[in-house]
Amino acid sequence: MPMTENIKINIKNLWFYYNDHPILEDISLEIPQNTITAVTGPSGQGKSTFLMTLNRLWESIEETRIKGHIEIRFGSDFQNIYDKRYNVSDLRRQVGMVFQVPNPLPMSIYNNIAFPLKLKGENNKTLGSFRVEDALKRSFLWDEVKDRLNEDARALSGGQQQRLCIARALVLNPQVLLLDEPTSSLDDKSGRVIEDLLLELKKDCTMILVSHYLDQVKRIADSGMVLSDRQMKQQW
Amino acid sequence: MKPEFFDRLFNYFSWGCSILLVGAVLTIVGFLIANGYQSLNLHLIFDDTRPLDAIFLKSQVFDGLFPAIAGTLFLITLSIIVAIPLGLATGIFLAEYCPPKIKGSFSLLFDILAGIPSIVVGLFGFCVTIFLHHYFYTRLFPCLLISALSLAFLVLPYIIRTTQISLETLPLSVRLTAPSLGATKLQNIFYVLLPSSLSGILSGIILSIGRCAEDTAVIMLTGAVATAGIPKSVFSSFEALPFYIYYISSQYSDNSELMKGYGACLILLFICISLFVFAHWIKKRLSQKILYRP
Amino acid sequence: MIIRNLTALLIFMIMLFFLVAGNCFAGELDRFKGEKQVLRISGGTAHIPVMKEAAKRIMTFNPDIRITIAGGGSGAGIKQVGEGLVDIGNSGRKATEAEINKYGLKMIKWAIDGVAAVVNPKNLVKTLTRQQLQDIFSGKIANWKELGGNDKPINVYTRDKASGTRSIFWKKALEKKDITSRANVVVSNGAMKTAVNNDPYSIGYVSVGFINDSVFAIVLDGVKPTMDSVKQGQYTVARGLYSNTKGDVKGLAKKFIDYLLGPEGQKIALEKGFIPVS
Amino acid sequence: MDVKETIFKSVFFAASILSAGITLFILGFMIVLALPILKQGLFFDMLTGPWAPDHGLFGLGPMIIGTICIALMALVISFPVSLGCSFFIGILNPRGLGKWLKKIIESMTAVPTVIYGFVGIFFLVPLVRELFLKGSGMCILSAAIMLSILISPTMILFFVQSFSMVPQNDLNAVDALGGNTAQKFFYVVLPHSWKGMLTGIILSFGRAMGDTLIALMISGNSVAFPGSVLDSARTLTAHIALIIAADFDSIEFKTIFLSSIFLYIMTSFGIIMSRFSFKKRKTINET
Repeated sequence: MPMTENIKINIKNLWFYYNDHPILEDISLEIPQNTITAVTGPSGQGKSTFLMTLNRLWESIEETRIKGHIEIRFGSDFQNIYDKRYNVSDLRRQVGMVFQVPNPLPMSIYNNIAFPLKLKGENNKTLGSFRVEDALKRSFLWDEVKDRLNEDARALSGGQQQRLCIARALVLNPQVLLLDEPTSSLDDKSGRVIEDLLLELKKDCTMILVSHYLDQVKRIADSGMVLSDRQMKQQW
Repeated sequence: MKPEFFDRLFNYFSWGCSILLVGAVLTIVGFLIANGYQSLNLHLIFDDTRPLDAIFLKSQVFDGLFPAIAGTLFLITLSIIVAIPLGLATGIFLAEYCPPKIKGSFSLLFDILAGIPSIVVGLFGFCVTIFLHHYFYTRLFPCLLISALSLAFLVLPYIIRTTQISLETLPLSVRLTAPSLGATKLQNIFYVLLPSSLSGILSGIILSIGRCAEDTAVIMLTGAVATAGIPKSVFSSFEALPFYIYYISSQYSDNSELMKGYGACLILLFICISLFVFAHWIKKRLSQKILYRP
Repeated sequence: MIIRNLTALLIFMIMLFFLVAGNCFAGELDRFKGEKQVLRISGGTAHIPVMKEAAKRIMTFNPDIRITIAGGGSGAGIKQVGEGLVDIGNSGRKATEAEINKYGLKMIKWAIDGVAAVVNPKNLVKTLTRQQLQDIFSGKIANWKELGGNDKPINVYTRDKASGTRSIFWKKALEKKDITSRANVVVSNGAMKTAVNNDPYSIGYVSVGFINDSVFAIVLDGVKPTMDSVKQGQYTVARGLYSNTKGDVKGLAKKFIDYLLGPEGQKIALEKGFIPVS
Repeated sequence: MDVKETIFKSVFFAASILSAGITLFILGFMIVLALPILKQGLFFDMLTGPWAPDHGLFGLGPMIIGTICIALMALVISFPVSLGCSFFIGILNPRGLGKWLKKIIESMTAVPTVIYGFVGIFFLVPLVRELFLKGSGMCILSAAIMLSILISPTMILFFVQSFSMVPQNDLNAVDALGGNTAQKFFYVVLPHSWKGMLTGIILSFGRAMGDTLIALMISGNSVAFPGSVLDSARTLTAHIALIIAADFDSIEFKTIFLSSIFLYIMTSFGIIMSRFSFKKRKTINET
């Protein structure tokens, strides 16, 4: 099995319930390293929920329940992310997420990007500013904002805000990046910039992309999945 | 024919009632202004004492409203200092930590606390004081501290409720941002959730301040007196504006004292309405600023 | 030479003495020098005007002193001083044996006062007999017409049970006859005066010290309640005004009571309409 | 990090327990203090009997009747006015004036009760006395009028809120069928909103019953069973304020704990009822 070497995420028999109604039924999936895996399908079928099972974010939502097994390979070993001893904050620093609507926090551009560092308790200012710059550069935003890092992040355009959110997710160097329709609230041009950015990021991250746009999926994804009727099917 | 008649009646009735109520309010305010505007001057507040001397406590004001206004301010400050941390912590617990099963009973209890007549809370404060005085600490009397604590209980449910509701109504996107970046629950609460619901919480606090400023029943049982001067410590009796109004209304000795009562009414009304308007302004302005979305 | 000098010295000393003696009226406040405490007073509402004036003078002389004054009535005054909630508890009646024994109260009488039935100045009825008064308060006589006044129902005002004024009036004027339960209840002498002044068809009772032209004091059995008639003993619905302390009077409370009993305090009492005891 | 989380969680939890505990402690403390008279088994007599301390009678009957009369009457006055005002705001809204009326009514909630009492004494009481030529003007009617102004904002805001929950589709349907405003109200608005309105009424009643100052200042405070609306009467709240000056060891004083317990239970009962009606409505909407 030469492939196992490259497997990043291993999902086995995943069930998900909301209010005791199953949303996901018995999903098993392997996701290779440094690829973009696209998930498409009708809306309201739990694509976002599927993403949230990978960083345990669903735990913040009431009346939800999960069954099954998810392993992610950090370094050389697979880790069961639902292990009781596994720290959920650490997990989310390794598995970043970008949402459908850009969600900059009500603070300056710089502080937005540095926020995850603050959460982690890293107080080294010089190292911090270096990492912020690096994250902004990797998300193609540095040139546009380098002169106004102290401005309110919410004053940026929609596309810029979304790249800011990607930069914010990247500042901790995550190994996996979950993208929940990152271009759906943007115009075509801004969307294209984000697509280019994602292709560039493939060398560092394993990405799972939820998207409505089949053409987008075709352009950038390495493999495509469809989620419908609570089942996940490989499309190509 | 007939339906139109009802329609007209309905119209007249609505107009009539609205005019009646607005008229009643205007009468009340107009009556106070017509009788009290002459007494609104520095003399009303400071009597014959020089204002600066009074403010820096160099000399005391005897027949002015200054001690009552100062007493009310001390009272508000103290009770808010007690009520805010307690109310915020409880509101956070209800919104973020409380298991749904016991949430119902908790909120029922706070609704009941909000509904208890204030005089009952005052009586409770009075009796606890007497009890403590009798069995533990004989230097404890009904005083500023006791009044402030009792008032804090009275406004506690307002702060709890506004905190809880402001937190609970935050959109999921705001709620999930920080956790997705590795924030712990506590970090999420302090860095994102509380700042985002600040406007709602603040306006709740300001409304509670208004409640502290206006309540009379609690303080008349727990330490407000007719003459006290500026309170020396939290263990002193004190004067307060609403109590002064009550006191004057029942026992003014001459017309000039009654005039001071009208003046005090206008000042208290002004304070309370300003706080109310301020609360609404904060709610509106801050929410535009903080909950701004492109 | 020496004798002349001595005489001059003597004259100078005598002059100084008179100077000091002449000043001793103002010097009465000297005893409050250096005091910093809080003095808590509550109880009888008839006492309040005197207490307020005395407090004002003392606190003007020494702004470090705080004197807080609350009402409540004689019952509250006795109870609160007994429980140690206040330093001085005023009462408009003598404390009962039981109260004195229970708390070890010391009573100090510093003025004499009467309690008069009062009506609105516009009322045509100016004189009453004790019997009529009792009938009015018990509700038997319910219209001013029966007494020669206007055809209006009588509005009776009374005080709550903690009031010393009420207990004296009930004992000495109503001779312990019932007071109708329909009577409106007010909380102090001041409130009674205000209520009677505002209601043209009212009758109530206040301390004689509170009577001015805003209320009319009823001539009872031919005796007009005034300071003089109370003093001469013709008007019998009279009582002492007391300040009570728990145990022996000491500290600031003693200085305050001494001040009340001194010339200046007694003058304040007189100015406020009460009869000094000395 | 985990320790910090746990500490804060326990602090939040402790605060909630403290806040909730106070609510229960108030009731418990009152019951303990009232025990001496509860033990005598005169509970029922005390709630109904007359008040005549000179004859050793300490019944709260007149105060309970007084409280209920004044609060009910305030409700009776306030209800139609509030209904009219909420029609004005929620249904008619002529030329956008409804918004302004709502603003005025919202700011009425900030007016201190002692001010209503003050204006009551010097404006309303003489008016009532001269108008009805009977009594002192300090009576149930005066207190009820002032209280009705006090509680009407609560009622109106609840009514308006319930009106706004009526589905717009249903309103449009009536309009499309050519129905007039009154029909719209009776056939669409009322069936949808009566439960919310009931909640408003219950809460306003509690507010009227719990207010001290207005009753204390202008209802006259006599201890007789009231016979007409022009009679002076005493509410339980005013009774507490008046008897607080009495000797704490006397039976008289103990009755105010009984008054407190009665008020506490009545208001809690109202709140439980209002929650119940709200819950019911929610489930109806869901199904």
